[in-house]
Amino acid sequence: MKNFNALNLAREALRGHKGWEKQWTSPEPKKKYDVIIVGAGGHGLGTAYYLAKEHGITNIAVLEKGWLGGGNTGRNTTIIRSNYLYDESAGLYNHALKLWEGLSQDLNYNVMFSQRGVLMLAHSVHDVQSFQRHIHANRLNGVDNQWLSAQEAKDYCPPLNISKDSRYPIMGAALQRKGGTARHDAVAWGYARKATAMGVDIIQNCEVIGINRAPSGEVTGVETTKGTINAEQVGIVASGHSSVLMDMAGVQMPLESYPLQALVSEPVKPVFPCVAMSNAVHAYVSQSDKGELVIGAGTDSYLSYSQTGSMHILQHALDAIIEMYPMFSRMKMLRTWGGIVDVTPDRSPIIGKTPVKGLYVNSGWGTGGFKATPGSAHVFAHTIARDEPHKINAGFNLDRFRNGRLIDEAAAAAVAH
Amino acid sequence: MSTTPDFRIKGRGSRLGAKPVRFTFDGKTYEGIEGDTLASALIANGVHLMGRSFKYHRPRGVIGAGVEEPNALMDISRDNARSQPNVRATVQEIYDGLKAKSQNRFPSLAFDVNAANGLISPILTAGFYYKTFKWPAAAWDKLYEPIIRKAAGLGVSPTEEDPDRYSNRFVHCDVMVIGGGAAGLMAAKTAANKKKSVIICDENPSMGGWLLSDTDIRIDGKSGAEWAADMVAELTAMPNVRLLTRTTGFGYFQQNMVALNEQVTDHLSRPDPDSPRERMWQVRAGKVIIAQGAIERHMVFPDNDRPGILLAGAAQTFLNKYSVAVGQNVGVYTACDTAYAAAFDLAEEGINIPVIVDHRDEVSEEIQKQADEFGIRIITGAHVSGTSGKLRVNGMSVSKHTGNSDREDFDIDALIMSAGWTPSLHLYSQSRGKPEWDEATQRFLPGVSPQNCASVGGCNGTDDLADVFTEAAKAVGGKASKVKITDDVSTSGGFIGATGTSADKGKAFVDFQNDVTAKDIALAVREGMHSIEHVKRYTTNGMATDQGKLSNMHGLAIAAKLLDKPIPQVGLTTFRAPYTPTTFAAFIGHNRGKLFDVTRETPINDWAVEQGAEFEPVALWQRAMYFPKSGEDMHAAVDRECQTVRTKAGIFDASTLGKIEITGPDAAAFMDIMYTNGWSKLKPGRAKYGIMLREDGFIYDDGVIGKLADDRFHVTTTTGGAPRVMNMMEDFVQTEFPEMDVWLTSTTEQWATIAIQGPLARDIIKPLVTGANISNEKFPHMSVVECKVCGVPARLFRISFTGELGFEINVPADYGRAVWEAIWKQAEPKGACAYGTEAMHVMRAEKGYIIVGQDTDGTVTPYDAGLSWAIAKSKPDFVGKRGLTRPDLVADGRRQLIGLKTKDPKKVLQEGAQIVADPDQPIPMKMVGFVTSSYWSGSLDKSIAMAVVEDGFNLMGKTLYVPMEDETIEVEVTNTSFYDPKGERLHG
Amino acid sequence: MLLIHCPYCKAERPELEFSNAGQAHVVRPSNMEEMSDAEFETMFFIRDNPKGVNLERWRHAHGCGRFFNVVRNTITDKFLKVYKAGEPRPSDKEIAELNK
Amino acid sequence: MAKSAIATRLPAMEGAHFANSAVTIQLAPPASRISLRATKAGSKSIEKLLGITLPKKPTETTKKTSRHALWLGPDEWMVIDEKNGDASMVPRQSNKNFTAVDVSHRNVAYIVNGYGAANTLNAGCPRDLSLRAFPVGSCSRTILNKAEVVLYRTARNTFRIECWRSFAPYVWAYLLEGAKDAHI
Ligand SMILES: Cc1cc2nc3c(=O)[nH]c(=O)nc-3n(C[C@H](O)[C@H](O)[C@H](O)COP(=O)(O)OP(=O)(O)OC[C@H]3O[C@@H](n4cnc5c(N)ncnc54)[C@H](O)[C@@H]3O)c2cc1C
Ligand SMILES: NC(=O)c1ccc[n+]([C@@H]2O[C@H](COP(=O)([O-])OP(=O)(O)OC[C@H]3O[C@@H](n4cnc5c(N)ncnc54)[C@H](O)[C@@H]3O)[C@@H](O)[C@H]2O)c1
Ligand SMILES: Cc1cc2nc3c(=O)[nH]c(=O)nc-3n(C[C@H](O)[C@H](O)[C@H](O)COP(=O)(O)O)c2cc1C
Ligand SMILES: [Zn+2]
Repeated sequence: MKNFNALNLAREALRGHKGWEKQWTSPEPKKKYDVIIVGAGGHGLGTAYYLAKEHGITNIAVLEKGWLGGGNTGRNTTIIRSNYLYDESAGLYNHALKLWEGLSQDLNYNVMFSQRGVLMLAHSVHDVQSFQRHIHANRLNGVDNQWLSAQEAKDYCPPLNISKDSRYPIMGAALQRKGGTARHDAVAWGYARKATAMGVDIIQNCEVIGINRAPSGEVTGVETTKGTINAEQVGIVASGHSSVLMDMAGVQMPLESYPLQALVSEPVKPVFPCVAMSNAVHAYVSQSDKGELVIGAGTDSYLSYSQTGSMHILQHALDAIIEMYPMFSRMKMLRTWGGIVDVTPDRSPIIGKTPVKGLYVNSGWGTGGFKATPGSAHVFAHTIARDEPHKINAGFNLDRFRNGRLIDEAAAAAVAH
Repeated sequence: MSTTPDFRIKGRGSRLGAKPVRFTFDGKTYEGIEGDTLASALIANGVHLMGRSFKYHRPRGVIGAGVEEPNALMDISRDNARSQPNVRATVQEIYDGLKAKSQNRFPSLAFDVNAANGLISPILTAGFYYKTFKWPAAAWDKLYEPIIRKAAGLGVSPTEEDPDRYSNRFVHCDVMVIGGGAAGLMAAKTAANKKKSVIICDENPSMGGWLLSDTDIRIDGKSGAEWAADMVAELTAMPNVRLLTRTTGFGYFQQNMVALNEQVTDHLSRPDPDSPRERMWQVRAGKVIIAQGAIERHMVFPDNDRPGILLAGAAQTFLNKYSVAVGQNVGVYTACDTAYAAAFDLAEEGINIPVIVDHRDEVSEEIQKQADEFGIRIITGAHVSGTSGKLRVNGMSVSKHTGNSDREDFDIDALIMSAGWTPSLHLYSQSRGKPEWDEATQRFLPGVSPQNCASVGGCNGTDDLADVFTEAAKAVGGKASKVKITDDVSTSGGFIGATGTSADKGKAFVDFQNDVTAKDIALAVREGMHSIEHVKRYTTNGMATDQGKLSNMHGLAIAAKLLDKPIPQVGLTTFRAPYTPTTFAAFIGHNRGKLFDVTRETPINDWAVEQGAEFEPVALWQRAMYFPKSGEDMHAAVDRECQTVRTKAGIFDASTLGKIEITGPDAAAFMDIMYTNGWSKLKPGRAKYGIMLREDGFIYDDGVIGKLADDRFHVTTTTGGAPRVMNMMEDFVQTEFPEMDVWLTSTTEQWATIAIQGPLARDIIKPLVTGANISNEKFPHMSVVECKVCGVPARLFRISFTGELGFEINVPADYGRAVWEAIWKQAEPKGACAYGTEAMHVMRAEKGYIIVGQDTDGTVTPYDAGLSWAIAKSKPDFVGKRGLTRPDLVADGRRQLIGLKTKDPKKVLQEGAQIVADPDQPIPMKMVGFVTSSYWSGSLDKSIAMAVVEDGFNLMGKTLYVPMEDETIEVEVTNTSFYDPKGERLHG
Repeated sequence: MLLIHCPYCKAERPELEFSNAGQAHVVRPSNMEEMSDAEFETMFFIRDNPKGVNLERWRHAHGCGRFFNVVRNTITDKFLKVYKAGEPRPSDKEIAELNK
Repeated sequence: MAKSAIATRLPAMEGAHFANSAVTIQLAPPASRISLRATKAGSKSIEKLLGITLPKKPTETTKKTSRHALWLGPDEWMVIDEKNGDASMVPRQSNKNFTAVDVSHRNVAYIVNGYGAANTLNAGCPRDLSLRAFPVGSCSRTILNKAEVVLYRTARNTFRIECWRSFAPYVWAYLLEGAKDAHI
């Protein structure tokens, strides 16, 4: 495979870029693979990549019902951070963050990981307490996160409105300098290209419609719109559709799928230097390298697989954005879209084995799994290759809903008294 | 004032006698006439250069005459706070004093240093970002990314708060018509005649659509513009019709909800300050008629982006609607009949048409005949293989498809082009309709409508005007009035994809704004991007501010050809809202500043404001946090308030506490289910602390509840918890225990609640209370009585959240302020004070009382919180009972709520600080808990803290550590009762 | 914004008046104590989450205040049926018919 | 026990008044209100106590002199007496069949009047307030943007809008915004 580098780029420029190879191919499925990964999002493609790279398993098919990267990987607001509260979460997301830092080199694909800092705004005494709790826990876990006063936050992010008179005045902020954004499509493409080069078959337009199990229970393969494909190990990495797939294997999941929307503004010259999020009013914004403000909106209140959402959800998101950044009021929305997010009761993912032998699941990332992509893929590959979880994902098992040992990041940020 | 040639065609169109209007563009003053768009006025002044492209910074002129415009984007500012980037010059109407600036160029539009990007353009192909900028790793953030970011974006964001108003309106109608062209007007009129309530909107200043651009057609002998004007007049006169011009239907949501955005003032020189700048209409329609029309495509050929090259239909619109000729020597390149009408119209005005190049092999006799009459040469079976001119096109080369040898060059000052018309499927698709490919006409058309809507006219692929009328009327269940149509122009023909041969030099732009060329699309396909979605994202085709209105079909066709697949198999990318970019402000409407969210205030709030209290937000409420005396900071004020309460008394506004009246014969039984402890045996007149769990066993809410009668409870909840508690209770009443005779009424706002706490509390209120004996014996701790205070009906509780003798008086809210002041009159002379939430927090912490949401966080059971005494295990059922017995909830070593004593009593821990057993371990450290509450206690003259710690109940007296950034604080585990542990004071 | 037919108000009302209340027909048994951990997990955490027809609860929170059940398709978001709380779950046959 | 003065009633938003060419908005005088919950059987006996028949269908209201009964839910009504001041309309009781809770002070009401009244409300209320969909005499609990309200159309161009007391400043400010556009 021709390396992506400046020299080759210059050479190709001289001959009209005629020499670039396909980044991935469009093979017909083989009858049998060692491992099948269902879902060619960042997590699924990454899993195939790490299986090949670190575990020597290359006879892998990644099955995708649409186009690779077209799920939530292709529709997220790309916020990357690791300043989570619980040890399990900090371990997982920080593992991912470390991998992010070397990902462009590792994949020979510029995923444009940009560590411009993630600012989380505090608007009440309760927010302050909660953020301090995070900052202290992060420090002792070796995760960077620091407290900024309102003025320091404003210096870091000049568009912020820190007026004391605003309805939700900013009382300070937590800043993770190592957080930032990445170019979402490139993540999927980079993994796909490298995985292809190592022999992985990425089969697009191939929907899994059934999961086959032997009479003794273990997985034998999958039914797809391109026929039966066999494998003794199947990993489900299908975000919003994970529960639908698990259902095919007879496993009911603690998951609900909601439409989550995002939007971009028209592109403008650089004006917003970091990522800023306000959980209290639900305002999430950054500016892409191309110039659009990328804004995360909320979920609708009902289950849906439609990849669209309601007008009032967009309104709420923009209400909050303008409350925080009044100068953006005249900016224009260019496009809005939706994704289907699979939400667990404790807002933490499920990564691990399932009650069915040979069946593994990586799901429940909800509104925040892009940031975990390399880490999640890495430990999930381990889980499949060894048939046991990596210690980083051990706590993110399905059993926790039975025994009550939740990793409740949402509850930990409990609402004000 | 400019002295450039005047391209105004006097007498063409209906614009004789329009008033002159002066405006500036890049600092230079120009004159246009009323009704001009910025684009038409500039063209009238001979200006075509209006922008620079995104990536290569190529000089660009106007392409279109409407919302499809990708190039002529400008910054329009009334003042600093009212600057608006990326405004389409083709849409912006001019007004006296308008100031327009070109964008994305430095230092000037004519000389842009970034145009040097053009020189390295062979490298800046699709996907170049991904292939490079990775070496060395550190250079990405330090060097490359800043450069890329600097080059990003088109216009400049405003930097000041927007002073304009925006408004919102919900509206319902029987029929919503989007698009006011021939189709839309006919549909609206037919529906209106049938007495339907109708709304019709069009994004333009006047209705009529294409009819305003066509001077040939006659409808009942009237010109298109006259017919449209008459229709508009008739509709305006009908009370059941609302006409909205300058109003874009930008979003089609579920169940026939359509969102419109109306531009109210952007075309006015001096807007009325009371008028909103934009108005959002959220329409719920019985039926939606989509009459969006069609958008013309450009031809994709080498160097098709020089200023002066534009759509033929746009040129025709400029001529017929705005009385402006796009040049004096205008070449034509087309694959569609409509361009001929444009050419002939120009020729009629004496504009030279050196040649019409038709990509097709033949044209109709009719057209040939007309061309001959004008003496215009047509070259068929040919393409434009290149153009010349730096800031304005000045020449074009024409080659026959058969080969390049017979190339001919023409001098021109404008080139108009048409690759045919793309029916606008935007709103149909947004309604979740699936476009269907029509092989015969090579275009996508609306398929089945999933909602109650119909597409009519140009957007439905209906070209013949008579058919349009019939179809439009039928869509609303009517019949079109009979009209006679003559001189309807043929719209046949069209081409999708790149024209010319691979031998042609120059960039053939598919997407102008994003600088996507046919070669970029080819490269993407070559690199394995076989899905049109990948092609889009790899090349950014269709992702610019015009959202591919011109480029999507071409991109698709080029990709399909390379993939050797039929077009419908490759398919379209998804249409998404908004149809055209829409300001954030329009979405927000009134929800700004004070109206961003509700701010709830208690009846006593104003008193606290008058006293100079500092406030804190709690849920939606404003609560007085402390009442500083002059010179006091928060610490001093809180200290004083606490000490005053402990030694004398204090009064506190507790009105924000949620209150629910639970009534009915089964009230107690219901309480037994909802709360962990028992309520049936509680005597009327007594009160009790109650904890409410979620079904999973974790603490959900708490509060003191008074039993007024066997069938009536006065429940209090936390301030923030009131709505969710009410909702959960209702859920249980309605769906789990419908057989219970119990009713819930929210009474939070019926009552103002005033707490009086401290040794003097009884003395203070006694003079004001009638109808109850509040002596210690008759009215012990945890009593409730209905009586009168200050002569008004009251519910009086004897309770304490401070550990002192205390009362809480509930009076009807409108009396709250008066009763408060009456109490204050009693209290102040006795040395009592008003205190706020912060002192309340300190005092309750001194007593070890928890605050749900601070000392508990949704992962804490009542056992963990040391509240096992409040659980009636003997009850057969309560919400959360089963959840509490799950393995992890009964496991050893759970985090439990304990007290902490700092070794240095002066040291106040930070809330949220983490606790470890071994301070010397390396990072990552094993954390055993964290500080939930921590204060300086003036009464105890030392710091106090509460924390949840693993196995905390078994660690009493043990030493733990709180590692801070700069020090490690040693703490001892204690119980949580710091003050008056025996509780003698509250019984006093 | 959806339009939801409230079976108590007997009319369509804008979604903004409602709140979604999750999966319908999750029964809270009267003998909670006897539930196994697995049964508790099923009741409290496991959800159908179907791609297709879903039975779910809504509350007309800012209207008549009533909880009720609906049959809705999660692909089209269309409501197929609404019925009052306490009324029986529609049969599979009826649901299939509604979803045609 | 010492004699205590009778406290005076101070409604929220006292004196609120606004008018333009399309609409007038003003605070309604203090009223007495009860939240009534009753079964079918209970509604009969409560009707006797109140001296007014209760509306039985969604959005319907009944009226007798200064007393209005508003259908809010299948077993829920709000009874408003404009003249009764503070006096309770019914003796407090609750039983198997009904309960009445005094909520006189819980709510604040505005009267919105004029040809632009519905437009004013539709700035934040998503309901169809045309006479066809919401004729004179209709009532409904609904929302005005972020506040829950009860709307009651008392005449062609007149609405009574009730909201909780602490929401009154918000509702007022929102109505004024709507009023600016009410002529359109
Ligand atoms: C609007 C939005 C904003 C977000 N913002 C952020 C953010 O800022 N930061 C962050 O960290 N996270 C964010 N997220 C979440 C994040 O996008 C996801 O958690 C993450 O991308 C999930 O990646 P994935 O690879 O697991 O899933 P996906 O990328 O969704 O991949 C799953 C794939 O499975 C395929 N599939 C499904 N069913 C089948 C089947 N039967 N057969 C074959 N293939 C199937 C799908 O087509 C899909 O391509 C956001 C999500 C959304 C929707
Ligand atoms: N060159 C030509 O001769 C030519 C070109 C186009 C159309 N036509 C003819 O015009 C007739 C079609 O008329 P029609 O009424 O269907 O189309 P139309 O183009 O005349 O009118 C559509 C109108 O809708 C407006 N519009 C589009 N999207 C909108 C939105 N989202 N919100 C608000 N307004 C929006 C457009 O600006 C336009 O004014 C046909 O007879 C067709 O042949 C002729
Ligand atoms: C971070 C990010 C930035 C985006 N920027 C743009 C953009 O500049 N222009 C655009 O048209 N779409 C942009 N999109 C949206 C995509 O066009 C598309 O809507 C999204 O990938 C979802 O796919 P769908 O709309 O085809 O369903 C962006 C999406 C993301 C996730
Ligand atoms: Zn209802």
